[in-house]
Amino acid sequence: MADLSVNICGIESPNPFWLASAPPTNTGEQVMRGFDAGWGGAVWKTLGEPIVNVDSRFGAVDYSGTKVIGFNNIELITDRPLDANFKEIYEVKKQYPDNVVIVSLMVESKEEWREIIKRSEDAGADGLELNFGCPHGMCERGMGSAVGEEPKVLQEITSWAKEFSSVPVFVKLSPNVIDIRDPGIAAVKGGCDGISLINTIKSIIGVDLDTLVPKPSVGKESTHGGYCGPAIKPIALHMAAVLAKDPQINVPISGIGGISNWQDAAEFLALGATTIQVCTAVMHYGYRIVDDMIDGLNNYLNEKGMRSTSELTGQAIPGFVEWGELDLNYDLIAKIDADKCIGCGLCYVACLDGAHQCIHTQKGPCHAWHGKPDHGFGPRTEVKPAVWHDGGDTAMSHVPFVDEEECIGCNLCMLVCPVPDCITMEEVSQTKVKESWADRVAKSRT
Amino acid sequence: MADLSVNICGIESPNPFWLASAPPTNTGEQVMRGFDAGWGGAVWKTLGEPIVNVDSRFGAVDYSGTKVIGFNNIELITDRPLDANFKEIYEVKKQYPDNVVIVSLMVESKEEWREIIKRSEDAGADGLELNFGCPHGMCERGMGSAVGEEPKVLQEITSWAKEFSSVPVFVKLSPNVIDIRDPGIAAVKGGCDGISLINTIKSIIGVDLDTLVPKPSVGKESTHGGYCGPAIKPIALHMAAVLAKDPQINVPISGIGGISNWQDAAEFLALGATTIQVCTAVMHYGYRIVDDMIDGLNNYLNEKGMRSTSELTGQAIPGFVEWGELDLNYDLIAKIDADKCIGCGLCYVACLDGAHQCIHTQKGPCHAWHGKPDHGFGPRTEVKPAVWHDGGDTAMSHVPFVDEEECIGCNLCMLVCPVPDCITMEEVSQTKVKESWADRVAKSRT
Amino acid sequence: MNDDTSSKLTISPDRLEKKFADYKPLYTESEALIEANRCLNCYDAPCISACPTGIDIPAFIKKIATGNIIGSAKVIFEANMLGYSTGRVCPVEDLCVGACVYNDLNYSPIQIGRLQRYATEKALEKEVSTGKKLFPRNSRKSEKKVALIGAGPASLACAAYLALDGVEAVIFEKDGLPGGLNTMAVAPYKFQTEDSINEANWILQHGVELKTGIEIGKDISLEQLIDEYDAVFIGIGLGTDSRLDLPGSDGPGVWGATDLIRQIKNNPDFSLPEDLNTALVIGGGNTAIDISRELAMLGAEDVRMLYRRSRKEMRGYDHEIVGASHYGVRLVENVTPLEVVRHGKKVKALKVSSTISDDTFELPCDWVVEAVGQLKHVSDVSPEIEVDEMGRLIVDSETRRTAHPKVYAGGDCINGGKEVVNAAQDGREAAFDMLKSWGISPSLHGKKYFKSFFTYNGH
Amino acid sequence: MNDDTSSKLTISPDRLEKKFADYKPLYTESEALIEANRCLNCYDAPCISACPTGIDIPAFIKKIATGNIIGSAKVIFEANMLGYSTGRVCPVEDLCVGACVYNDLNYSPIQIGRLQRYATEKALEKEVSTGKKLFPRNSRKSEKKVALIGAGPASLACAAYLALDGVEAVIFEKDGLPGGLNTMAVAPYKFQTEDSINEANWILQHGVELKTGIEIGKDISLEQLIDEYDAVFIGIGLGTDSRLDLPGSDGPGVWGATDLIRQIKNNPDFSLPEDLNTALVIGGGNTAIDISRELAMLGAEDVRMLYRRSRKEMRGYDHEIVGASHYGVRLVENVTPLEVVRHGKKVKALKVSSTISDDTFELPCDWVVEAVGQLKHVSDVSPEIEVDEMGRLIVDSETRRTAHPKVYAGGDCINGGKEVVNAAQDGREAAFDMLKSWGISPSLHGKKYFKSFFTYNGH
Repeated sequence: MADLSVNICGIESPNPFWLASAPPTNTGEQVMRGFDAGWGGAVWKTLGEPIVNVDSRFGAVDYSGTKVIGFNNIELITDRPLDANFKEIYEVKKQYPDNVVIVSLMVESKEEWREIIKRSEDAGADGLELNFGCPHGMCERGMGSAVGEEPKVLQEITSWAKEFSSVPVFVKLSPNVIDIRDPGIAAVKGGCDGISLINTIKSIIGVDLDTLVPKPSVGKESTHGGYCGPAIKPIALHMAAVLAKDPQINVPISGIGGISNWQDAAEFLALGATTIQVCTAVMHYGYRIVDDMIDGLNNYLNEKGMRSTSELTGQAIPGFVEWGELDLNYDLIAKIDADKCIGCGLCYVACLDGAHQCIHTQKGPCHAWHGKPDHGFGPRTEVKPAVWHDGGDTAMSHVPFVDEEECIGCNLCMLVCPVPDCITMEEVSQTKVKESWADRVAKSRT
Repeated sequence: MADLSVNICGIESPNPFWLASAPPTNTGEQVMRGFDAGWGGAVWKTLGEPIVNVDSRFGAVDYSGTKVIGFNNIELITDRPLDANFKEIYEVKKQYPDNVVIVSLMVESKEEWREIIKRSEDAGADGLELNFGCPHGMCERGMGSAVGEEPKVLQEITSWAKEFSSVPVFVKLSPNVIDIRDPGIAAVKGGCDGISLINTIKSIIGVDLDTLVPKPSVGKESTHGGYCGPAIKPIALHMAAVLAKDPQINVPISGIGGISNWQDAAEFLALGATTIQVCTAVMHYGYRIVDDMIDGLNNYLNEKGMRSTSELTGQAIPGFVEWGELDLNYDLIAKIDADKCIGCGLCYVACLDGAHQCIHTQKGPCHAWHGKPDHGFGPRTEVKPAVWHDGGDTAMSHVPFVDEEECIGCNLCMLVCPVPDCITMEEVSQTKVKESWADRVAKSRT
Repeated sequence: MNDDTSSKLTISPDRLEKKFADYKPLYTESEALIEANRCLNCYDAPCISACPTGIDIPAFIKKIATGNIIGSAKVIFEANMLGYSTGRVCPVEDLCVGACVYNDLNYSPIQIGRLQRYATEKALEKEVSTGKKLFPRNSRKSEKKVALIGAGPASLACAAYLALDGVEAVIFEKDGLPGGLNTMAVAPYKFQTEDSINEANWILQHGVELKTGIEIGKDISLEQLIDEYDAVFIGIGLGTDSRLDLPGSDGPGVWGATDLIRQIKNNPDFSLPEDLNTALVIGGGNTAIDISRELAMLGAEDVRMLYRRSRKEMRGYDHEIVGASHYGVRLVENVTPLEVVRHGKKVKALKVSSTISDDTFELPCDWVVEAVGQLKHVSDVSPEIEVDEMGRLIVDSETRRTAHPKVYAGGDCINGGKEVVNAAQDGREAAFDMLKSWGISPSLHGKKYFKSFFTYNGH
Repeated sequence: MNDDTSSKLTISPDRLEKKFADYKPLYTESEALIEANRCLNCYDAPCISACPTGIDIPAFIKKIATGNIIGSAKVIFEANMLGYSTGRVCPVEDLCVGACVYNDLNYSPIQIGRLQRYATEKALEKEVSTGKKLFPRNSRKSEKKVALIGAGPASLACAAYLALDGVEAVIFEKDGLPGGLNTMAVAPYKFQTEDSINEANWILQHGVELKTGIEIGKDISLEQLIDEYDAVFIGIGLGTDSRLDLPGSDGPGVWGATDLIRQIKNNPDFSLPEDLNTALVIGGGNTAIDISRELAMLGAEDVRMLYRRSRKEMRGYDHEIVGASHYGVRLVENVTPLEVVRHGKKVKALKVSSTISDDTFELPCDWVVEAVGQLKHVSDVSPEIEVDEMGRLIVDSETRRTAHPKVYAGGDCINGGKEVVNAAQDGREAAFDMLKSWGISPSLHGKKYFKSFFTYNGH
């Protein structure tokens, strides 16, 4: 049994799984049920001067029959009275002293920051999270991402918060920037104890093609919202990794963005996160998903022989390098497992139209059927319906072949194959020593 | 039969569907097969000083069993000789005079731009696309997104291109910016004829949890890549709409980002695009997907009574407003169609944990079973396994109820329901006149 | 040519087959979307090869998924003008669905037939509600005219493709209703007579003329048609039931299977006798299974199929045998019928002998149904048209042209009795060969051909 | 207590049942992932309510989808220690799979049984390969000890939960092998004897002692066990086959069904006679269907089930009847057996009479198998333990405790013959009631309870 507990900025959490500041942390009743389900911590729905929200306020992208691959919202901060929120925070901490409650905050003036930080601490908050990310509505009023996009303002407000706060201060960053290091370094310079990222990305989730109004529609109008969910995980992973790799960012990271299960969480940890935060997956399936997160991460750590969550944090950072440092001589080819192949032909057409024309339906090297091996130079030949190698028309006879001489190892075929592990990329035994673009440039300079 | 042909910057295209600059436009043989399949135009894989690419180079996000909801690549520009590319461009235009060929370009010095533009025009290009977006590898060398992120540099290079070019010049923008209007306006100031967007988003597609190397792995290392595919459509839609709405952007837009079918394309057109470009969906399924794009758009335009593609362009822009202009008094409630409901309970748990606790398994208003109607304030009650209204345990008896008094119309339940059209949002007849936040602020100031 | 769509053919709504519920009802939109999204969109998909008409199945399914129902239906009809009925009556388990790659993952294959029905039925509904034709009649008119004999699936398909390209197509049908076996024989829980007539009406309205009550060789000769028309298509199907001529079989209570099915489907005055308890069906093919199941579903207490060998040798589809067994149909193997035993006029028993022993015994019954094949139409056809030893008209396997250059044939009369979908394909191939021979490029070719192919070698 | 896992029970590999192929083989990883990802992850899912042991099915499926096989198997075993065998032998069509919400979309339901097999089989493989126990034995030891009578599913489940919480559990089995009907009676194309013994071995290694060859009431009395142990669990199942005692039934060629099945499954020396042509099986329940299908699959040419009423009244599951019919098993309805007719020693025919007419006739056959139920064990049980009019031990429906406070019972002996999964649930409930009565909180409770509930009203 691995030790899942983590310490982030001095805050002890029973596990790295926190509820992100969002509708699932809107009320004390919800947060308590979240803790009952197993969540280690919760970042309270952002407090500030309460506002009014609109209907509808959520949108989703479905793809190919799968619901909610991405999600967006035009909801703003809490629309409930501050008094009620603080009373509930107090009750939650009283009942769940071992779970972490971080209060997310967003106000304008220095005086307002002083006041709301004091009230948060009085309510028992374990830490604060400054919401400099929300990219809709509040930024029109000079808050949220309007701050996150201005490193100097971000740094100043962070230093205010540190001045007023006796508990750790996290800064939650907006991803709507050129280089996440700019606000990240500003937050560190402002004295923050930790960084949470990413907040949502500016988006229009879609257009109602009947009414021609963007979604989510508020009558005949809509506005841009913040995009999140499984779709954005790669964007968030990149930003977390960039900060984790940067020596100037010497504070821990709470990773947020498209985390649905323990595997996603493990990826964030491996790329430098100490805790992770979840919202969309909880809105889709409920608090109960944390059960497999805890259990799955524990079993994974056991299998890898790691004794604690912290041993995983940052493990993948050494492998994250600049393009110029990659080995230009590293070579892979695709292998198709004929026993697993169901003959759908997707690898064939993907390689033919979208890659390098190296997968064929007849055995033998490319030039035996395609004229010449030099793709794109040789004569154009008619592409007839595939002639599968044994002439059969049952699914099992549709096993395509890789022209191993021509395959450039791009791995597109593997990615489109619907059968897990049917196509794998195998390393070609390397005859040349590693040489990167940086090496070549250095050589040509000497 | 609607007229699908479009004119963009004086270039006639038989339809608005273009292949984006990417692996599917790597060679003449591919582009010609693409035109055979029905694509109206193609933006050639970016030309510049040819480079060397690495293996592997592509990554994908699968979600819940659905392949390739998002895609990334660490491939750079063409790795084939310029001579070969130009010869093929010439052949393609000779054979397909009615299809559009745009050549994507990326070089460094003014002299290089002059030279490559001349060669592109000599080869018969209908237009040029300046690649100021590629967010990996080339930017380390001062090109691609390194230009796209610096409006001044972007403007200057655009003006060079306009100086050398006699055919229309498109600028392809990077989405890795704070406000897409900054590079957009710079491109217009530089004199561009059109804007293509978006290029890919910086990303790490995932981490191999066995080796703890980020993906796509090049041996034991990887780097960030450019993210694209269905997942990023909302980000791209937003940026296209922001430019289309801005009066300073007086040039047409070629929309790019996660377009898989005619519906996606129609959304881009409605938000201001004149043509659209596709890559990921072609890499997944092949050129053939354009068949349903053409056919589906035509049938849609016919049904809407629109005679041409251009009638759709920009139709959804009037409905795209600032949050502060939305009607705070607009009111919706959720309706569950009991005949369609299969009793999965996802709406129930989504509302309970992720929204406002307004969907119940027993009839009657919320306070009849939940203590008090004021969510989050009242006593916390035990959440037992749901007691479905008739006590049955067959799927059909699991039809939940909406507490219509309490429902705030957020529409989360509709989004998570796996049955199309089972949950719908209905407008509550509005008793109050429209009032936006901006209206309220204006009132309080008077 | 009859263009008046108001003169649609109809049939009395009060027939025995109306008692049958649709065993695979029209998908709801939810069901269709979920199923369509499941399709992997295979390239050069095995389901296409398994379809006799080669419908681009992934393409039409993809169009359902994007809500492009009109486009979806057009993909189907371009390859198969009888796409609506074949979506319902095809033995998909043995064709497209059986070839679905998901079978190799031990995963339920895509329900292609049901999706095909959804697309075509919804598109035809839309055609009616919007008044916009899926296939507006081609404005070009050719001078050519074609006579088609028999109004079954083969002729209907052939006539449709001809009419859409401006050829005058006239169908001669000896009975009163078009549709052939779709109208007269398909199991009513799959497809009912109205559906078939509606489909025929839809085809006719594209500019096909139907002349009913005219029998070739009687009212008009084949030679006359050959003289008067530019081509003749023979789609006469098979003849009436073959009969065993058992002693005692003359009289009430002994039926030919297709005749009995037709009574159930088309005759408003027909009903089962109230005291029908036991029906014995002689035969081991799909028609025997069909009538057995229909009788069982209509309430006959005890229905048994009698087959001269064992179940393994039966020609009927396995899934149909299992389907019938669900309704209590039982099988008596290894028997051969000898004599119908009557008590007065009434059938009392069927005397049978075992084919594997010397036993002879009587099986008490009320009805005997003979499902032992249909007669070939050999005698109806001109001596100029060759037939093989099985009585099938001989045609070129690509073009469906007979030895007579102006005469084509298709459907059951050339293949001895296959599926509706095979007949539809025959009709289409014949139509395309006629059009091509007259220099007309078929406008609905059903396949995407590449625009051009060329070679350049860099010089 | 026997902790030595090297002393595992085994069985000769050379038995007739080995001829049967696995009709639902272990999923490949691909198949499991695809199927698991299809699950909607319903909240308070109907499949859970439909499972007698209430396994949190969406939870274990979700864990397969994330590659957390160990976690998945634990969810299953926490609710049902016989999760491996029940995943294979449960009539899932009538339980979890039948309740899947996808059925309401006319869509194929999640193959829960196959996923359950995948998770448990893969996790147990992993346990062996890594040496890491799924359920390490609880370090706390209680002073309590429990005797369990009969080594079938009920006792195995009960003993497992007791042992994991430190209670000494000793199973007394009169035969040589544990597993009960899983070992002796389950259809071999579903589950074979090794599988059952492997499962029993796995349970035993958690610290359960098995004493074989000891019969209660003969070698040791119930009273003695009650005296020596803190509790006694009776899981004796049903007795031997009920027999009809027809004239002529004494002698070779006439079998009790469960006896015959056991020969096929467990007896290395048993084989079918080469000249076995016709076997008649008397009965209409699942055992009759099972043995009929097994005989047909083993090559008997002609297998017929004889049932005294019509198919509609048969107790056997419909999907099993259809399954058997695939192998050629036929049904003779409305007959009742009168006499076994022999020619010398050899069975020649079974004389039967119609239950709906006055007919009496002989059905030629080589074997007669009687599948008309099993005897109850009433006589074996102490007079202190009450039985109902059907011969079933009477227990409290929640706790499975008999009127005697120290005696519990579960499985077929309390329900007259249900599924393995029902027996497993009985064993678990009895174990938990024992543990709770001794102040031990069961460590594997199989359900997530909320940590605490409280009320505050803002004051």
